[in-house]
Amino acid sequence: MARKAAKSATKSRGASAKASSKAGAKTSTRSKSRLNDDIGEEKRLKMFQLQLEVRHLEKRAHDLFLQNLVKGTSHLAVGQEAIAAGCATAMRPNDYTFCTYRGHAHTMVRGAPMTAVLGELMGRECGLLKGKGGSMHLTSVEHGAMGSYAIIGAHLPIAAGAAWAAQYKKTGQVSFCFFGDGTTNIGAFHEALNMAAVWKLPVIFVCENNLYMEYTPIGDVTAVPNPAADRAAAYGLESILVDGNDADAVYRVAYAAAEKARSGGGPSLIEARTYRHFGHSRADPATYRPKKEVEEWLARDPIPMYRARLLEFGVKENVVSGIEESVLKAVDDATEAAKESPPPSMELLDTDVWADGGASWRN
Amino acid sequence: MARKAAKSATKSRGASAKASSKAGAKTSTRSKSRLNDDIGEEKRLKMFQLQLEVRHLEKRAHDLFLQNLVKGTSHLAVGQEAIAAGCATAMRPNDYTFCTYRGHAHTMVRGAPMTAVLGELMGRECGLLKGKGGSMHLTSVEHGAMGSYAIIGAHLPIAAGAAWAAQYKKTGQVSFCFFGDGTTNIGAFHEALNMAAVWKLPVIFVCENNLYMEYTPIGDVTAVPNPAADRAAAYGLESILVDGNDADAVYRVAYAAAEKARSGGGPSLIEARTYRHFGHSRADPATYRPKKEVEEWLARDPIPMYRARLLEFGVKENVVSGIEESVLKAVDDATEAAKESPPPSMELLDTDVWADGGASWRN
Amino acid sequence: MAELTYREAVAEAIAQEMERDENVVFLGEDIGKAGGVFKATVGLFDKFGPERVRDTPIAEQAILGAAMGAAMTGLRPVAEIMFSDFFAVCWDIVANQIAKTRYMTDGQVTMPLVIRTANGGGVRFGAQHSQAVENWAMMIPGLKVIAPSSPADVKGLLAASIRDEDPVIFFEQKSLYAEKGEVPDGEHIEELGTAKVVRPGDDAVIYALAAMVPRAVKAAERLQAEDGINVSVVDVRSLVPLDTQTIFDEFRKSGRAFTVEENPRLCGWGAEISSLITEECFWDMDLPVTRITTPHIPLPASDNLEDAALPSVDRIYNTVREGLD
Amino acid sequence: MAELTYREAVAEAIAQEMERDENVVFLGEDIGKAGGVFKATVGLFDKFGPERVRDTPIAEQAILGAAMGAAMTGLRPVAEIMFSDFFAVCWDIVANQIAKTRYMTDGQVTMPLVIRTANGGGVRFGAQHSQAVENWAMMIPGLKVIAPSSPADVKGLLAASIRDEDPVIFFEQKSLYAEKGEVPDGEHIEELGTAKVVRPGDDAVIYALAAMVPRAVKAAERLQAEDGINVSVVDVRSLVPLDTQTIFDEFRKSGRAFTVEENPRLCGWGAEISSLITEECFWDMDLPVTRITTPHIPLPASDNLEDAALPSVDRIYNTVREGLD
Ligand SMILES: Cc1ncc(C[n+]2csc(CCOP(=O)(O)OP(=O)(O)O)c2C)c(N)n1
Ligand SMILES: Cc1ncc(C[n+]2csc(CCOP(=O)(O)OP(=O)(O)O)c2C)c(N)n1
Ligand SMILES: [Mg+2]
Ligand SMILES: [Mg+2]
Repeated sequence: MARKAAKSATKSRGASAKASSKAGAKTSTRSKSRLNDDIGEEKRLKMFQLQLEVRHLEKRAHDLFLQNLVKGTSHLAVGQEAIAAGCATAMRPNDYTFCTYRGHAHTMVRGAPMTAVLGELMGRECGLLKGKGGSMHLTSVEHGAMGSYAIIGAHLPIAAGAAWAAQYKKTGQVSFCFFGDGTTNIGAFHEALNMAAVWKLPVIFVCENNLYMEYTPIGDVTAVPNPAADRAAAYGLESILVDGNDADAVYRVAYAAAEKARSGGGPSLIEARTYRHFGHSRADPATYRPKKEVEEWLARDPIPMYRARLLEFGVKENVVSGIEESVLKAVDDATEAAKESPPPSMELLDTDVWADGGASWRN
Repeated sequence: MARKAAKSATKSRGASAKASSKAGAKTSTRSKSRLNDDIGEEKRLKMFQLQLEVRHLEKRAHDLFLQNLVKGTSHLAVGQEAIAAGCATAMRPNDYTFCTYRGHAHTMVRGAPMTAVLGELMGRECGLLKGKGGSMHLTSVEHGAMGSYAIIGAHLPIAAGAAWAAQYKKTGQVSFCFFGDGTTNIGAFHEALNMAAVWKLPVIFVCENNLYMEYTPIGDVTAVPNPAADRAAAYGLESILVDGNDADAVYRVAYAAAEKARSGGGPSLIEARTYRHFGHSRADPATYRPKKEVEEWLARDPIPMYRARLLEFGVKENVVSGIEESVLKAVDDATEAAKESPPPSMELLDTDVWADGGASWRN
Repeated sequence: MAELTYREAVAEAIAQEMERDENVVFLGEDIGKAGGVFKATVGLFDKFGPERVRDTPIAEQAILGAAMGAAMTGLRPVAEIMFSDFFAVCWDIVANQIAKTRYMTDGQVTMPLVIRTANGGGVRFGAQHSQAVENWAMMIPGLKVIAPSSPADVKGLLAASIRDEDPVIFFEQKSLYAEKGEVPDGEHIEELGTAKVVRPGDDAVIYALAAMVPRAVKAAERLQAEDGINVSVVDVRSLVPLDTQTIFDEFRKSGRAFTVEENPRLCGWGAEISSLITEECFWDMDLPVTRITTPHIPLPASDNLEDAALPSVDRIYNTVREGLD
Repeated sequence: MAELTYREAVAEAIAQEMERDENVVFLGEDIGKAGGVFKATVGLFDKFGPERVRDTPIAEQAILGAAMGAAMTGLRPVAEIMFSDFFAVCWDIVANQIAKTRYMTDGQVTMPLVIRTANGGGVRFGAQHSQAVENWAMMIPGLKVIAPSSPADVKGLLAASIRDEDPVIFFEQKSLYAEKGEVPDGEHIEELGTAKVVRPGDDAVIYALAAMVPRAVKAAERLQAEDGINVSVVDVRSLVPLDTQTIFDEFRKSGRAFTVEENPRLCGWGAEISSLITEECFWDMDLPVTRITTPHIPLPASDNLEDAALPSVDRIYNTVREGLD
């Protein structure tokens, strides 16, 4: 199982798809051939599990916020899980992920433990960053999650830089960079895309077009209908538009782009259309969105759609519900563990400004 | 004469095309019809004169630099005159020009006196900015020359802002913004183009593609062959590529773009291919350029080409050489006047940080 | 007098000036239809319409470039940079263009514009959304720099900034947006370049800014109540122009001063005021000026760490008490 | 010992480190084939090839973003920002990303990179190409800040910066590029965080940086020759980490100090040193610390105005002499 290949088969995520693999073997021949296509059952079950993990952890974060246990801000990716799941499944364990404040999903799908993710949102010592970074900066270098960046656009050139190092060292690593539609209008987007294209860097820019910047419809502030895809040509790149609510579709374009990047073919720019179910951030009820639009997109919720596909392809109901239950349990366990963790030790205040571990600016 | 329409029929530019207008009337019918086409004789003579003024003033600046009378740096537009002349001739007197450190040409063609231009390069009190700005910041607000900007990209959004004011006040003014090929790779380019397109601002972005950033060929650092034209589509704009060594061709696209902007049609992005005869700046011998390339472009020098066209269209040799002589004389006079001007008064050091005329940061 | 929140005072000041002068226009991300992410500009879009209240793309250079170009050509734009941390993506337009153009052009260009921004920490947003960066602006010649601590000052100083002919960087304090205070009805204008003695005292003086003002006042009250020490608190309000008269006058009463800054340790406005006092009031100094600042670290996100980093009432109280011992 | 120019020392330091460690890579605008607009990197492209010496587009955010991403993943990039004024177009990557990421990630990320840049005035380039912006960097927690005044220090401190595990902003002085000096042959490494007493003296001390160091030395020589006043000159060299030990030790010899800064008046490193001395050496102070700075104005372009704006030997000489009167 690809899941295993990731450095840390995380304990806090109890769910395992092992049994399900066998169950899959008993499906009818026709379904089986669809299930075991270029993607295959193993990866599909993984993608299902990843989407569920994100969904439930994000909803839990929302609950904890309402209980005032998550402070500051948080930006949920509920509704957008298929992109994180599809891309992560196309990655190799040593590939890099660079994402935004809306990055819980992208950090988790690389293998960061749920407890550490929730712990960071709650400002606890068990947090991924021991509470020093907060929800907008989740990072787990050991899992290839190279950081969540809270200033729009900044991480695009940084992701290109990681790709440059991989190219220079000939490691075959690919750098994935996730950002929103609104980000396509800022200068750093342009600079990063151009340089990546000229240097043929192994970096994949994934624009998650959820139709809104914060509260403003992307169409109101963008000169082209498809903010990323319609600009690919400005960097000599192919225009790629994919259904961001279909993990399989995302997986396929991400996989192809990664292959291309690894073989020296340079960067790709992928636009994945999707929708966020919650508001922009914790405090936003998202009332600026037309009811009909919301309804249409809720009807295209990636998780029920994917579940239906699994069943249609012959995966047994009990396998699917087994994953569902184990994910829920894992989220519960992680919540308890995070709640029990103390606030960060006060010593952390003055550590790790510098590589020597300290924070002194003088002798 | 269109020249006259400009607020300041500058005295220091002795040349006048008045007499020549009469001479033009005597040409043969066929030539006359070509001369009196959509552009017409008056504008053509103006464009010839403007190109000559830039050429000779720039060469003079170079001489003065070699005599150590021009300090700091200077960026000559010799070879690129047709763009400045063509665009200025398409402008109305109250239109705005925003340009770069390579902006002597653009400032002069709007009517800034030669003495004041040279004086600024020489750091004299008679300078356009009384020596406070220097060669990279020529500005003559009274002539619509809204400044020369020395940080790549900055003036694109600023030019859009002036266009926004014109749009808001419904003045019918158009904002022209000139920049180089290398500038198309910086973030501010992207931000300005997108916002101008979304807001349908009356701004015309003119990329003077002289094939090099400072010393690096533009193709080495740009993902598309035509750095501006190939990116117009990313902002929903038409791709416009023009021969930047042909003032008539430049005039035509600039005029059309201005008409469109004035009638609410929004911005344009024009790429004009050209070549600089000198190095990037005062100290650069430009040895990085292939000899053949230099020769080919010198053979396409815009000024002899335009001169030949005037004659071919029936303008009399004595009219043409009359303009040539008067321009040379004007440059000589301006040089003498600037040389006689004293260095800036020391009081200027502490003036005009603030609108009250002063510079105090405390009471 | 009406009781308004700090955020309501922002909208009221802008509305007052937009009503008075149709050249005042307002632009920024989500400031219009949505009323701003801090709800500080609610109602302006409905009142003044999309021509005067313009939602922009996420493009801070374009926002400030547009403001500058418009200011140069006859408008009086108010631009919002959502968080002051984002100045870093458009610093060129602020520091190299807006600030310098009048001087470089020998006064040919006038730049009447205001950049409003939400500044400071205390809201658990982490290191990229919590910085106090007044000193970034103070360092740059050609910028006026204002940071009010109360709703009344927000209204009076923001209106004055909009009327000013020079570029003003107007720092609103994130952590104060919900605070209430009495605000004069009708037209209310304060003077830029004036500090305000918010609490008199002659044993020592504390210079504070924005969120640090109420903290300094609380510390002063405690010093009075618990230790009988009578400390003056000066709300600096205007970093440029700086009211050195009030600053020095208040200093000379006791010869003992403390500064309370939210920005990190090095090269803050506290260092500037400390140096100025040393230079110009040396012979009146009874004690060295002591700076109370956030340590020189990026701001951490968790409650306890962030609280420990920012100057607190306790820290101010303790530092002053020990300093005067 | 060989005599090298300041600019040659730059290339020599980079070459030394690139030879030693193949993870050292170098990028910037026109730095490769053309050898840099200040000719400070001539020869590196030929020696190390286009894979390690990369010419970039005009895209400072992309340059520093690339450097940062590469530093996070195993390389040790040296990036050039052609003029320090251009930090304003990429300040986010410097101040919000490079400086903060190690702290925010609780040390998960290490950031061994150097950003070299040409800083300062005196060459008639006008207000957008002449700024001394060391204080921009010093204000930001998480950046080390170095500014050498001699070819030997360029080599030793640049090499040390490249070996350092933290991000270093390395300010080269435009007006010193042509200056010559003795430089140790072979491997030469200086220590970051150390100031240098370049001239001993016990009547007063002048703290100076970069181009101001030779000017301070000249003023000190004149004070000695004309007035018999014996002034020490400290080349601060390293603003972060700051060598407060040397700074205080030298101060205590006389209790009288002057700072000479090229940056504009407000919130410079001079204010920081002045405040530190007041805070920590108050009872040793014989006189207030006097700051000699460029006035708080954008830098003008013409010879006479620029010369009048920057601290000159005369101004230093006169200020110190009058100050000690
Ligand atoms: C430079 C900068 N400007 C503005 C913001 C404030 N901001 C945070 S998220 C956001 C909207 C981003 O929209 P998009 O890129 O579509 O991402 P999404 O939130 O939809 O995932 C904005 C404007 C910021 N963080 N950085
Ligand atoms: C932000 C910024 N980066 C770099 C520079 C240095 N620089 C000045 S001119 C120039 C080349 C510009 O090339 P291009 O846009 O083609 O204009 P040209 O000089 O050819 O007219 C560079 C890199 C600058 N002034 N500003
Ligand atoms: Mg979005
Ligand atoms: Mg060019």
